[in-house]
Amino acid sequence: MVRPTEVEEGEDKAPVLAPGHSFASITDKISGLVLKRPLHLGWVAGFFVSFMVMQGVLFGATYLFVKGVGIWGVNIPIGWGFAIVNFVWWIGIGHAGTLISAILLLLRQSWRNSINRFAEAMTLFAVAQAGVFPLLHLGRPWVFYWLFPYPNTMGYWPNFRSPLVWDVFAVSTYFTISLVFWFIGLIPDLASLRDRTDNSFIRFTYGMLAMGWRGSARHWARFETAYLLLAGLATPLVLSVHTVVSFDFAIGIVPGWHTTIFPPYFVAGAIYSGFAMVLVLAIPIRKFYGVKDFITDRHLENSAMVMLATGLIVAYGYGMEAFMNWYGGNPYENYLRWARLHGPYAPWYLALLFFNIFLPQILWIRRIRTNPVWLFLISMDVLVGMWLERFIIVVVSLTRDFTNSAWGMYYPTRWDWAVLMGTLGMFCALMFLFVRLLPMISIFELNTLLPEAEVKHK
Amino acid sequence: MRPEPIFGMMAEFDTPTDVVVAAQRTTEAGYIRIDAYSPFPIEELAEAIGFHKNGVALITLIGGILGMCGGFMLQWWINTISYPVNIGGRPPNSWPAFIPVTFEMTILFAGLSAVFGMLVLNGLPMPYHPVFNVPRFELVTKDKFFLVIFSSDPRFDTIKTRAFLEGLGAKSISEVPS
Amino acid sequence: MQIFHRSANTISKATIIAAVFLVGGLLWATIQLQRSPYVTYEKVARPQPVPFSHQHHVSGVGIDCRYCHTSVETSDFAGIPPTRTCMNCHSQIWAGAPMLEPVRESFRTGKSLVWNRVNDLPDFVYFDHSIHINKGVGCATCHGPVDRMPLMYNYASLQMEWCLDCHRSPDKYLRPREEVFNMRYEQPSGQKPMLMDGKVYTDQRSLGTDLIKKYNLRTVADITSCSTCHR
Amino acid sequence: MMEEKNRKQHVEAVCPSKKDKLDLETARARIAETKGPEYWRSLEELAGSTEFQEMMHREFPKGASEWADSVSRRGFMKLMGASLAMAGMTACTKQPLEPIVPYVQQPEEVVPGRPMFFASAFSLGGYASPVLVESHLYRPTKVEGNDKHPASMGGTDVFAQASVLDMYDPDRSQNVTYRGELSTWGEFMVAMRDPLIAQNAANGAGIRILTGTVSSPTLADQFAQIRSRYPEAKWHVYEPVNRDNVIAGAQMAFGQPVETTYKFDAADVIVSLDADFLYAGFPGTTRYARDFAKRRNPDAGNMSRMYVIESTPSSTGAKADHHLPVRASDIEPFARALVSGLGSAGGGGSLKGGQQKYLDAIVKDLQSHRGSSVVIAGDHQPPAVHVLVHAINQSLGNVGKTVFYTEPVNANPINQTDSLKDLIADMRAGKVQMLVIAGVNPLYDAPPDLGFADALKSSNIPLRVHLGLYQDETSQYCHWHINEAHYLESWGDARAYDGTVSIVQPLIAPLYGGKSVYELMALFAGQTEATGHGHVQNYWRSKHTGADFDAFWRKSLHDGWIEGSTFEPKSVTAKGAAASSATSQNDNSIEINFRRDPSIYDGRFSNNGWLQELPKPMTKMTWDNPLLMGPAMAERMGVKTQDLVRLELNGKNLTVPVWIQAGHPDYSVTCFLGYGRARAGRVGTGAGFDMYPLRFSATPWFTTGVKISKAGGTYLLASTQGYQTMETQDGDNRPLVRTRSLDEYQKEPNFAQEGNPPPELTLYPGYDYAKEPYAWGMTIDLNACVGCNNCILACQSENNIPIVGKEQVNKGRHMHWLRVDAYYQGDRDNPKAYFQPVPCMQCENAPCELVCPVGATTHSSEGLNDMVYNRCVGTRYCSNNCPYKVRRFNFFLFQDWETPQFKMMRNPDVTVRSRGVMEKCTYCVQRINHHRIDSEVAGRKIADGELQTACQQSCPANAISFGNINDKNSQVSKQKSNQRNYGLLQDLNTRPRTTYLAEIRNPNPELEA
Repeated sequence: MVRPTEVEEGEDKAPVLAPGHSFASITDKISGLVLKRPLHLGWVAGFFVSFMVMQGVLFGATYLFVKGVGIWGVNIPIGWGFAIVNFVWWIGIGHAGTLISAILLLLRQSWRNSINRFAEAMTLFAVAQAGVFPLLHLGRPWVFYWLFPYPNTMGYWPNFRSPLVWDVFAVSTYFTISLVFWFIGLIPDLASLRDRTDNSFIRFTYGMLAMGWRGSARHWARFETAYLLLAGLATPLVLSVHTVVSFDFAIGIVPGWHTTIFPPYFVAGAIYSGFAMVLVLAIPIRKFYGVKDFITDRHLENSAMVMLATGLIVAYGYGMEAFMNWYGGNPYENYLRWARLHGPYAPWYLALLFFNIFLPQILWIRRIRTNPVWLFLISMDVLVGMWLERFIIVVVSLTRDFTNSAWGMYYPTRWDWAVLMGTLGMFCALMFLFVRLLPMISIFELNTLLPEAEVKHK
Repeated sequence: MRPEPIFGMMAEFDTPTDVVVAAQRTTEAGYIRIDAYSPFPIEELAEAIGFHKNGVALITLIGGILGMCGGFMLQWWINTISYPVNIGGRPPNSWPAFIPVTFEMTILFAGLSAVFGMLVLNGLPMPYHPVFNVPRFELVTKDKFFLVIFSSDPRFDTIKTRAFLEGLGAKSISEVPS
Repeated sequence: MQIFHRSANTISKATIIAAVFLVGGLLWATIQLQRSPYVTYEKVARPQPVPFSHQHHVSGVGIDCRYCHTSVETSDFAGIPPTRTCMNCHSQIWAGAPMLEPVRESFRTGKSLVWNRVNDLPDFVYFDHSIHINKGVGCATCHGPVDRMPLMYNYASLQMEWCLDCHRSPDKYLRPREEVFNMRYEQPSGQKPMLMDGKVYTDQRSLGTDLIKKYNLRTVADITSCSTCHR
Repeated sequence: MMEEKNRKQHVEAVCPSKKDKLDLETARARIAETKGPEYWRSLEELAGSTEFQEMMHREFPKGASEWADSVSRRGFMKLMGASLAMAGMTACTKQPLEPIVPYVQQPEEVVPGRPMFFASAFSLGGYASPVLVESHLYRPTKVEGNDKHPASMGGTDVFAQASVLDMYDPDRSQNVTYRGELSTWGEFMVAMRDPLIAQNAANGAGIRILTGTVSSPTLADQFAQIRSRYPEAKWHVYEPVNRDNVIAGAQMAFGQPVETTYKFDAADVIVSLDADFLYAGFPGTTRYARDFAKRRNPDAGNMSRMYVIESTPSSTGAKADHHLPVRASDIEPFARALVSGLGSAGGGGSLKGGQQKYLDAIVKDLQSHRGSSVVIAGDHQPPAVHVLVHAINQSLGNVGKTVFYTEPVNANPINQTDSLKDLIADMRAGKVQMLVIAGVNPLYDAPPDLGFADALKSSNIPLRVHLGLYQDETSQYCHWHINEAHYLESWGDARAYDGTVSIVQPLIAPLYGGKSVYELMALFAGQTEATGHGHVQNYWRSKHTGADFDAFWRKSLHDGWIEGSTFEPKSVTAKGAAASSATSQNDNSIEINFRRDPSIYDGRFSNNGWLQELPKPMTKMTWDNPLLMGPAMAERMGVKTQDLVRLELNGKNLTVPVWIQAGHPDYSVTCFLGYGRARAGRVGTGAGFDMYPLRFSATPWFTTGVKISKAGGTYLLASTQGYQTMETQDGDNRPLVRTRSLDEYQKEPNFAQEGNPPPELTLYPGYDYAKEPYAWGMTIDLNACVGCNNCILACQSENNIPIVGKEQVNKGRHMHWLRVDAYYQGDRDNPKAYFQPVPCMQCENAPCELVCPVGATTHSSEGLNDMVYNRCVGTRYCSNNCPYKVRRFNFFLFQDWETPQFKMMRNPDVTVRSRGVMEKCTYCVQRINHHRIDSEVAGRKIADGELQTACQQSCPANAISFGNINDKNSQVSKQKSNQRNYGLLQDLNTRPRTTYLAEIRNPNPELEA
C-alpha cells in the first residue's frame, strides 16, 4: 500500500503527512502546542471577543426566563422560529466530526487521523450549542424534565409517539457517545502530555485525566477494539440522529414538512455544513499553529470533495422536493412551492439556492479546492446557506399552511439574534480553550502514519 | 542485607520491530508474565506477548441487547400497562413509533459498555504503577518501546533475566523497583 | 517518573464508584422528597383557630358527616359549616368554654372563622364530591379514619398517582352506597363476609366488580381521560 | 327574597371553594384601601412612568421595546404573576397552605360550588336585552340570553356578553367626588338640599337633567314626579347613536312616533335599505337573527331571499343574496324609484347605471311576495327614506303580517339633537342653575358645532352633577361626580324592542358602592325610599294593584319579564308621501359615513378589553377605527391599508389611517365612532381616533364634501385575519367555505361531500367511539351564521380567556379560542362575503396529540381533544401541526393574576392559564362534566339540548348544534346526516368532530343572468 507520507506515481496530490517527521518530532510538536507555546495575544483577544459574544446567550436566556418566550418572533401560526432553526443547524454541524472520526476510520481513510481530534471537539461543542435551544424554546423551561421517563408522582409519562421525545433520546445519546469516543481517544495523548511537562501541577492534572495510561500492549489491544466498536456504533448513530431531527418535520402534516425525502437529505446537509465548519476551523488553525505538516492541502482538498458530493445530494433533495410537490398534485404542497419562489420569503429562498447549490460548484476546479482562502470563503457561504435552508423549511412552511385565514409572517426580534450570536460565541470560546488545553491533533494516531510504525517481518 | 524486592526487569527498544521481535523471543523462551509498552497500538506486539483475545466485544454485544430490550419494553409497558391513553386515535402499542427510541437506547448502552468495559478490563484508572518508577519509561509515550518481565514470573531471576534481555539487543535495561 | 502514591489507585477507583452512588442517591432522594409528607402534608395536622376534634364530634357525639358538610351529596364542594352550625349546639353546650371563644366571636361580629384548608388539591384539579359519594366511594376511603382524628390531617398524599390508583381499578375500593358514611366500615373478607342483594361476598374484588355494574361506573378509559379531572 | 339575599351579601358573600379563594369582603377591602383615582394611578405609574421605563432600560438594554407594549402594562406585577404561575402550575412545587372561609350564616338557597342563575336585562340605547346571569356565590360570572323571553330566545348580543367585564372593571369610578376630591353620597345629599329648596321656589326653572335614551317605566315615572314637583324643570335626552331619523320618519308618516318591528320568519323577500339589522346595536337584533336564520334553511323548501342595498359593508350585507353597494345619499333615490316601481305615489327619481337592473328585479320579487316581504331602512337614513319604506310596506300589505307598529319603546321620543341644542342654548343664556348629567358623556360625543364643551366649561352653572360608571371627559367639568352602579349591581327596569318590560335585578352589592340613576332621580322626585329596589317595586305596585302582588313580583323576577307588558300592534294610517330631503349629490364629491362601532358602540364600551379586542365582523380589526375605503377609490388616491390620510370637513381636520374594504361603495368612506377617548381608562384611553369632531349636528350620519388627501406616513392596524380570500395566488381555490346557489344545490345536493375520505383510510385500527355512551360533536350551519361575533365573546367569558393588546394581536398572538373567519370572493368592488366560525375541530385523528412530547393533549374516550394546561411544557409543536390553527399560546403571562376584581369575575370551573402553556377550545368540557355528573347522580343520561356549549347558547341564529353523535336522534346527529355536512379540510383525514353545513345562497335568477 502507499504510505500516507508518500504519493502515488503520477498523482499530484499533497501527502497526508509532510515527510521528514519522526515519532519524537510529531509528539514534541503537538504536545508543545499545549505545553511550550507561550500565551499569544491573538489567542487572548480571540477568546475574549468570543466570550463577550457568548453573553448574548446568557442575557437572552435570563430575559427569556423572566418574560416568556414571547420576546422572540414566534407566534401563531409560526410556533417555531430561530430556536429550532439554530438547533437543527448546530446538530448538523456536529455530524462532520463523527463522520470523520467514525466512518472514515471504518473506511480506513488514513487522512482522517490528523483532523479527527478537533473535528470531534467541534462535534461536542456544536451539539452543546444545539442542546441549548430545545430547552430555551419551551414555554415553561422549568419543567423540561417532563420529557424524560422518570418515575413521577403523576403516574404519567412522556408521549413516545412524539418526535420531540425521539429527539431527546437521539441527541443525548449522540452527545454521550461522542463525548466518550473523544475522551478515550484523548487518554494516550493525555499520558503523553503528562510525560512531557515539567510543571508538577500540569503533570498531576493530565496524570489524573490519563488515568495512569502506560501504553501496555494489552491495554492497546482492548483500546483498539473499543475504539473500533465505538466507531461502528457511532456510524449508524450519526445517521439516525439527523434522521430523527428530520422526523420533527417529516412526521408533521405541515406542507413543506411532510416529506419522506427529509431523512437522507437532512443527513447529507448535515455533513455538508459540518465539513464546511471543519474547514472554517482547520484553515486558520493550521496557519496560526503552524501545523501545515499535519493538516496538509490534501486534507483541505478531500474535505472540499466531500462538500461537493454532499452538496450535490442536497441539491438533488431540493429538486426532488419541488418535483414531488408538483407531481404529487397536493394543492397545499404545490402552493408552498409557489410561495417559496414568489412569496414574501422568495429572496431568502433564492439566496439559499445560490449559497448552497450554485456557488459551491466552483469546487469542481482543482485550483479552488486547494486554495485555502477560497475554501474558507466557500465554507462560510455553505454555513450560511445551510442555515437558510433550515429557516426556509422551519419558518416559511409554517407561514403558509392549510387555512388561509391563519396565514402569518415571522419577524425575528433582537433576542432571536442575540441567542444565535451567543451560541456562536460560546462555540468559538470552547474551541479556543480546546486548542489551548488539549492536543488538537491525535499524537498516537499520527504516529501510526509514520513508515517507522510498520513492523518489518524478518 | 537483601536487595529490595523488585517488580520486574525492563528492556528498552528503539523501533516497533525490535520490541516485537524481542517480545516474541521472550515468549518463546517460556516467559509468561511479561508485558510490552509502546507509544501507539501495535497489533503484532499484543500477539507477541501472547495476548490474543479480549472481552470488550462481548461486553458491548450484551450491553447493546440489554439497551434494545430495555428501550422497547419501557415504551411498551408505559403505553399498554402503566397508563394507556388515546393519542390521536393511535392504539396503545403503536410499536412503529417506538423504534427510534429503541434504536438509540441500543446504541447508548452498547457504546457505554464498550468504553467502561475497556476501562475496567484494563484496570484503569491506575495512576500508580511500578513501571513509572523507571525514569526513562516516560519516553513510552514518545518514541521508545519497552518490554518488561515481571518478577512474579516463575522463570524470573534477576541475573538470568537481565542477561536474557541483553541478549535481545535492548538499548538499555533497568530494574523496576516495586 | 512516578507521580502518584500507591494509594492513588484505590482512591481513584473508590472516588468513581462513590460519585456514581452519590448522583444516583441524589436523584432517588429528590424523587422520594416529592412523595414525602413534607411536600404532601400527608398525615400532618394543620394549626387551626379552634382545635376542632372530629374524633370527639364523630365517634364521641356521633354526628353524621352531612350534618356539617351539607352539600357533599349534591355539589362538587362538600361544604364547610357556617358558624351558625357550631352555635346550634354550642349556644347551650360548652357555651362558656374559652376554647370556643373564636366561634362565639365570629357569631357575634359576623366575621367568618378562617380555617386552614386540610384536604387541598391544586387549582387545576377539579374534584367533585357528589359523584364519588353516589358511586359508592366512602368518605374514609380518601379521608381516612376521621372519627379517630383529634386534629384533622389529610390521610392520603392527594397526588395524581394516588387518585389514579382508584380510577384505574375502582373495584379495590367501592362499597355499597349505604355504607359510604360509615366510618368503621370494613371490606368483606373470609372472616367478615358481606351480604348484598342476596349474594354473599367474602372479598373486596368480587364486591367491587359487582358494584361497578350496579352503579354503572364509567369505564376505566373514561375515568382516566385527562378531562375527567383537568379542564 | 331578593333584597333579603342582597342584605346577606352585604354581610358576607364568601367563596369557600378552593376554586374561588378570594372573598368579596376582602376584595372590596383591598379596593377600598386604594381609593378610586389613586388605584389606577398607582398602577399607571408602575407601567407608564418614565422612571419605570428607564429602570427597565437599565435592566434590559435591548428589551425596552417589549416593556412598552401593552401586554406588560403592569410590568412588575406580571413578573410576580410569572413566579406565582410557576408555583401554581409546576408539579415539582409544594402545595401552599390555603385558608378556607365559611359563612357565618349560610343563605338557604346557596349550595356552595353550584352556580345560580338570575334573570335581568341589559339595556343599550334604551332597548333591553333580557339576560340570565350566572352567579357563583353571588359573583356574576357570565351573561346568557333569557331563553324564555321572546326578544332573546336564549341568544345575546356582544355588548350584553361583555357587560360582565364592565362591572368588574377596576378603572370604574369608585367614589363620589366633589371638585375631584373624595366625598360621599351623604355629603352630596346635604349639598343638594339648599339648592333644591331654592329651586322649589323657582318651580325648578333652573333644573336641567340630561340622560340617555330611557325606556324604563319607573324612571319615566320618576321624571313625571320631578315635573310635577318642579314644573319648570327640563328633561333633556341625548345619545350620539340615536334614532331621531326613525322617530321623525314615523312622525312624518303617521303623525306619531310609532315603533316598527318585523317578523323576518314570515318574510320570503327581505329588502334592506342600509339597515344592519343582524348586528348588535340594532333594536331586536337577537330575535331578528333567529327569525332570519329560520328562513335560510335550503332543505325546508321556503328559503327567503335578501337584497341589501348599503353604504358600508356590514354583516347583514354579507348574508345578502344580492348585495348592492351604493353611497348613503343614493339610498333615498333608490327608495323613491322602488316606490314608483311598485306603482304607489311619492316615487319618481332616476337611478344611476347598474342600479336599475337590481331595482327591476327587486320590484318584481316584492310584487310577487305581497304580504310576505319586508322592506327595512337603516337608522341613519334620513326620515324621508323611512317614510318611503313605510309607504312601501303599506302598499305591499306587509303591515300586520311581517311589519308591525307599536307604541314607542322610548319613554321620551323627542328629537335628541334638538333637545341637546335647547339645553346648550339655556346653558349659554344662564338659565341653568343645576345641571344633572346622568349616564351620558356629551363632552366627548356631542356634535362639535353645538359647542357643548365650551358651554359647560365657560358657563356659570353653579351646580353641575355627573352620574357615570367612569370618571370620564364630562365628569372633569362637573362639581359632583356620583359613581354609578352597574346594571348588574342595581335595581331597575327597561323595555325590550317589543315593549316587554324586564325587571333589572342586581347580582351583587355595588362593588364600589355606586348609586343607580333611580336613586339619584329619587332625590329630585322627592321620593323617600333609600333603595333602588324600593323605587322599582313601588312603581310596579302602583301598576299592579291587587293582593297577589308578591306572587306577581316573584314571577316577574324569576321569568325576567312582566307578564302582558308587551306592546300590542296598533294600526296606523299613513299621512301621505315624503318630501324629498336629500338634495341630489354630485357624484364625484366624496361622502363620509359615521357609524356606531361594531365593538365599542358609541365609545361607552371603550374601556372594555373584550370588546376592544373583538375582531370587527368585516375587517377583523381590533383596537382601532380606521377609515374604510373602497378599492377603486384607494387606487385612485394611491393609498394602501395603514396609510395615513387627512380628512377635511367644514374646516375641521383629522388624520386617520385607511383600511381598504372590499365591497365599499366608491366616492364614499366610512368611519366609526367611539374611539380616541381621552379619559376612558387604562384600556380605552388613546385607542383609535376620535371621529366626533367631524360629526356635525346637521349631518349626524353622512355628508358629502369631505376632502381626503394623503397625509404621508402609516399607522399600525392590528387585524386577526391577514388573508380574507380562499383563492391562493397560484390559482388554487381552497374549499374552506363550501357554497352553492340554491338551484345548483338542488341539482347537486351532495357537492359538499367532495374529498371526504373513507373511514378505513388509516394505517392503525381506529378507536371505537361507538361503544361509548357519549361521543360529543358539533355542527355549524354556515347558512345560519350571521357573523355577529357572539360566540367569540361567550367563549371568552366562559373560559377565562385573556386579552393581549394591540401589539400582540398584530404579532398574531390573540387568544380567542373561537374565531370567525370572514372570506371575500369575486369582484372586489362587490364581492360575496362568507363567515366561518372556527373552534377546535376535536379531530378523532388529532395531529396535535401525536406530536406533544409530554402527552399534555390527548383524546378523551368521548372524543374530546383534551388539553391539560398544567401538563403543557410549551413546545408549540401541537399548534404547528394543527391544520386549523385553533390553538392559542400564552407567549407572556397574558392573564391578570393580581387584580382582585378579575379574580372574582372568572369562571371558577375553568383553570386560569399561566405563561408558556397552550390553550384551546374544549367544547366547554367543564359544562360537559357538570351535566354528566348531575345526570349520573340522578341515574339518567344527558338529554339532548340539556347541555349547551357557551358559543351555542349565545348564538342568536341557532347556527351551532352540539351534542351526542352516538345518539342518532340528537339534533347534532340529524345535522350531521344532512347532505350539506362537511368537515373542514376533511381530505386530511383528521376526522373532525366539528363539521359545517355548507352555505347555500338564494340569488334571483334574473340578476344571475
